[in-house]
Amino acid sequence: MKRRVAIVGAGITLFRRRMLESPKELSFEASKMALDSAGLTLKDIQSVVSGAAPEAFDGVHMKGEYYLDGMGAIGKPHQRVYVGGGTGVFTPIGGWWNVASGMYDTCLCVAEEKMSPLHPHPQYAFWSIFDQILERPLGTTLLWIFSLEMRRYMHKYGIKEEEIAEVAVKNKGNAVDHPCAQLGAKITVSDVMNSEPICSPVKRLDVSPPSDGAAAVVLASEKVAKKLTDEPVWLDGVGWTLDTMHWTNRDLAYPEYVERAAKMAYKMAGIKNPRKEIDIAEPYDPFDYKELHHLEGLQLAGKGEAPKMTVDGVTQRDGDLPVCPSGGLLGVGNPIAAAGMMKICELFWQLRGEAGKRQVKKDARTGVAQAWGDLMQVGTVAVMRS
Amino acid sequence: MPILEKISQSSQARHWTDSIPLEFHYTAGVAGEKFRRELKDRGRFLASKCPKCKDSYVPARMFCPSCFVEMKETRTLEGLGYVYSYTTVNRNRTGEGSERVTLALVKFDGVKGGIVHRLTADTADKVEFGMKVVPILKNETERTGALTDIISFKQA
Amino acid sequence: MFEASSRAYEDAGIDPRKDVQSFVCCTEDFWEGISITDEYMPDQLGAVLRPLCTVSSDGIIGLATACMHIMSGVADVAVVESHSKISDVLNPSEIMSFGFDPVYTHNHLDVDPRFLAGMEMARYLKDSGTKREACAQVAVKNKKNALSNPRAVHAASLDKDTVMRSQTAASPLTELESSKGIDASIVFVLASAKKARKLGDHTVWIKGIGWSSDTPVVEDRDFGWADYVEQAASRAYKMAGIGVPASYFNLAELDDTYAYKELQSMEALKLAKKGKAGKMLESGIFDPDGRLPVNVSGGSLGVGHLLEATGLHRTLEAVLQLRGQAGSLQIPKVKKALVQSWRGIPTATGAVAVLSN
Amino acid sequence: MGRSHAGGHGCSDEVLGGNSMSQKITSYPGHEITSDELKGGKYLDIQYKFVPRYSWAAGVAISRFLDELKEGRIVARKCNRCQRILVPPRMYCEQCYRPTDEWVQIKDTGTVNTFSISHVGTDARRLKTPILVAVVDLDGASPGMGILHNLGEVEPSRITIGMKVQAVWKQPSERQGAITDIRYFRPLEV
Repeated sequence: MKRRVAIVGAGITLFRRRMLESPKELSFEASKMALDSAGLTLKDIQSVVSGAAPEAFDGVHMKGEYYLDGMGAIGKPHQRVYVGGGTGVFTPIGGWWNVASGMYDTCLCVAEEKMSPLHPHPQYAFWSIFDQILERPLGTTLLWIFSLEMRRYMHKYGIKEEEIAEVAVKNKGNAVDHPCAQLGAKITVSDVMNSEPICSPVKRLDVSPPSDGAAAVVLASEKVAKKLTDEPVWLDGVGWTLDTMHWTNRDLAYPEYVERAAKMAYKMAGIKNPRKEIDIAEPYDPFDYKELHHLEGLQLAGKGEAPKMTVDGVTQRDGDLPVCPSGGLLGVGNPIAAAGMMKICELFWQLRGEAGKRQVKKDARTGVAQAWGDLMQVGTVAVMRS
Repeated sequence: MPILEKISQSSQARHWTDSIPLEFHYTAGVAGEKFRRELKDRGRFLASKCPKCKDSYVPARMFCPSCFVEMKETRTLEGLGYVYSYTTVNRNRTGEGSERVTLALVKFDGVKGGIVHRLTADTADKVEFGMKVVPILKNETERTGALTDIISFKQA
Repeated sequence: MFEASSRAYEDAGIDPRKDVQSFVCCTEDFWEGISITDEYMPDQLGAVLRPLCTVSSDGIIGLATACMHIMSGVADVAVVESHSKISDVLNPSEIMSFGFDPVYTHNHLDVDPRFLAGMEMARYLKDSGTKREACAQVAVKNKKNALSNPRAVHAASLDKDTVMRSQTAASPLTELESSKGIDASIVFVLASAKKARKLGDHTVWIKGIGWSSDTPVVEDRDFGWADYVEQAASRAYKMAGIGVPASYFNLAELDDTYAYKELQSMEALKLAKKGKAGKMLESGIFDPDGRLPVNVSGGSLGVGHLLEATGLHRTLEAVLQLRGQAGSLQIPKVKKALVQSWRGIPTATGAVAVLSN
Repeated sequence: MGRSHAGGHGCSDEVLGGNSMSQKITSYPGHEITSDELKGGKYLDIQYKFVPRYSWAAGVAISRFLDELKEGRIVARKCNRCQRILVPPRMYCEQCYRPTDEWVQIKDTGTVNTFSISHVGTDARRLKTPILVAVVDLDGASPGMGILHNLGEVEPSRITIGMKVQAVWKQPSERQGAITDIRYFRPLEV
């Protein structure tokens, strides 16, 4: 039955608007780095799980087949797991069931996204995620759904745009210390407020940028992990949930799908009081308000209370609950699936105390990473412990 | 329980017709860029050699698929290849009928990988496994470094 | 999907809103015309606000995923769905082409993507010494078997000459040796052994399951030998403790997307020695009344091809046989069945499952 | 331990500065290029247009929904177990997991649940005139049963959550049985 699963290595490429590397090459670079950091070679790996969002970015049908040599999956059992934007955190979850089930002792998990091939802009791919009959004819964009959700969230709890902007300021600031970051910068709330309106209430600096990049981790069973390293990071809880496809029928002010996924993961990890037991969090922040929304779904803040926590500095690196110390998607960049995996990598380094300038002040022992996806619908959650 | 009310007349069934028009600008990658430059500028195929297993691969690539290590060493291939397999098709990629085209996977002695391309009509008539072939290239001024720089392969 | 899943739930005697802890769907975006297709999956399956995920792969790999969910304690009962709605797709051939490497294989070749099958078949015939007629015989057998299958769309009574003289798809492959897409949705309910025993006596067991991929670079492959099938099978056989597969099974439902694939797969599955599958086929061993009936259902050539649901279709036909519910297709005393699938052009990914009653 | 993948990926070192991902790792792979470098020919690209085409079967519920739109009506489906009136209509209730029971005509008026003013189009290009979008909870359906649509005949600054709106239909001769048979929703005149 269930076995304990450890993360024993992590790797990541630069995140940039446009990279020369092909999707295979990006995958190789991240995979190789993860293997090297675990002290393993490809021969030691028994299975591979990959993650990537729509093929409409990279521009290859059955993308999971196309890139698999870059992930070292030739001759190995390979699964490409796919839950939209939630895929990044879901990729190590896929690896988790490969190892926890006893099927395999080691699993390489790689998330890759090359968004730049789509012309003129990667955003266009998101038109085709909407209902083809009832929504696409209206000229939908992904920005609509975020701005609609942000407005509803602000309305329900009386939140101000300035409070939400604090998240962008914090994350882009944190990203200055991240060597792979695309958009690290020291900015102010008024910079965010004065940035160009895109889809009100969403403004340019509320949004994470499209990027190319890849990230990877190596998972191992307890027995193997203990031979490899004195400091494994345990993947102790995983959870995932999908809500209905009818997003316009849903309460947009609260992500119940995240709550369900978090509760599944917390139960598995034996966490009863998340706010007390979790030291550090990497929730999904493709838009600044989303970090707040997700902190509430993760039960790390009461409903409508995450903005205050942020304004009070609780979520800073030296705060009581550091949130997105990596710089998040807003700062590091958002190559969709790779961005979720970046969060797993960040917790791996943070929980081992290896995060250098980004290391949080408190002694972090337990962390949670989360990603969101689809039409405001997917929650994927991973609980990690040192 | 199944759906109880169903469509019984085809005129009641609606279809929604649309497309997803996508345009891609691909880069060939770090190794692909070098392969394309070699083809464009010198009309030759670039292969990569693995420092570990010593196998070579064409087109050039960044990593050895079996050893999973970076391949930095490259070598250029003389044009002479051989037909590994071949087929004749009579439709284009959209599935519509087209003129008959004979394609071959052309491999090179001692090198893994290869290139799938058209054979000239003359060569197609005589093609057999192992036949030696050479590429017919566009003029240097017209070349872009894509495989469209090769017009076709012909018997050597 | 709602129809297929409600039938599966009734068959298993479960309520998806209460009794299922994990749902797995196997789909690809461009076959659906929707980016991130898992968005549109939960409602029909009864999976709203439940753990559901997509594995972009063949249905048998979906079954493997569900097995791992059960083995890791995430689920007691898990559901696997896959479907094909190929009739909605107006340019399927172009989409298939779009799976080739965009820089090295796709861009300069405006040709039928089945060129890969043609080249592979040609090389397989050469390397294995198999006679070309044997491939036609696969199509004859499977289309004939399909005449007894109520689910079959492409059943026919033909002779080898007709098959070989039919229009060329990608020489030597002909159109009658090339399966055609049809629509369907297939749903399976999987349960842990303990739970399954409570749910009823129709249980079919997954004894072994394996899957593998050869290189995606088509130019690197050995066209004569299906490496991915051999690797997937060796994992599944090891799990099921099978030493001599050729004499182990009573029934096999194998990949016959293109007729030669059935023969090539049999060799990689070790049901036939290298180069011998064609001769064995012509001797009648793989006919419904032979020693090892293969694709009694009619396979993809006789029933129709179901995209990523193809593996589940093969599994379905085997499950009905193992339950003794295959009607006029029923083979007596089926105890152990082998199912195998391939993800189609341009992949070299396949999966194998060993089933028993 | 540490990075042995010496990719020689020049640009990473420049970008890195003094930062370190993990204390054990000192360099990160990746070659950044710019759009201008690609356009200017410093790097070679390959361009391809791919247009997958579909004719999606609308299914039982949406076929009827579209036909009714053509007649200027909005229909929903009711589930007799949970008593919800569902729009967009579906033939099964996703909560109860059973077939829905009956067709219900609902109103073409509703309430703005949330809204946005979009300055960009689907390909992220800037629009001259912003598009007003909203989730409109329709009257006659269960609470919270909204659909996505546009707003019109209203100053963007005057839109509020909770505002009552009404559908503005195309002329009957122009309707095609599509969601765009409703041009937009405008503030309800009281």
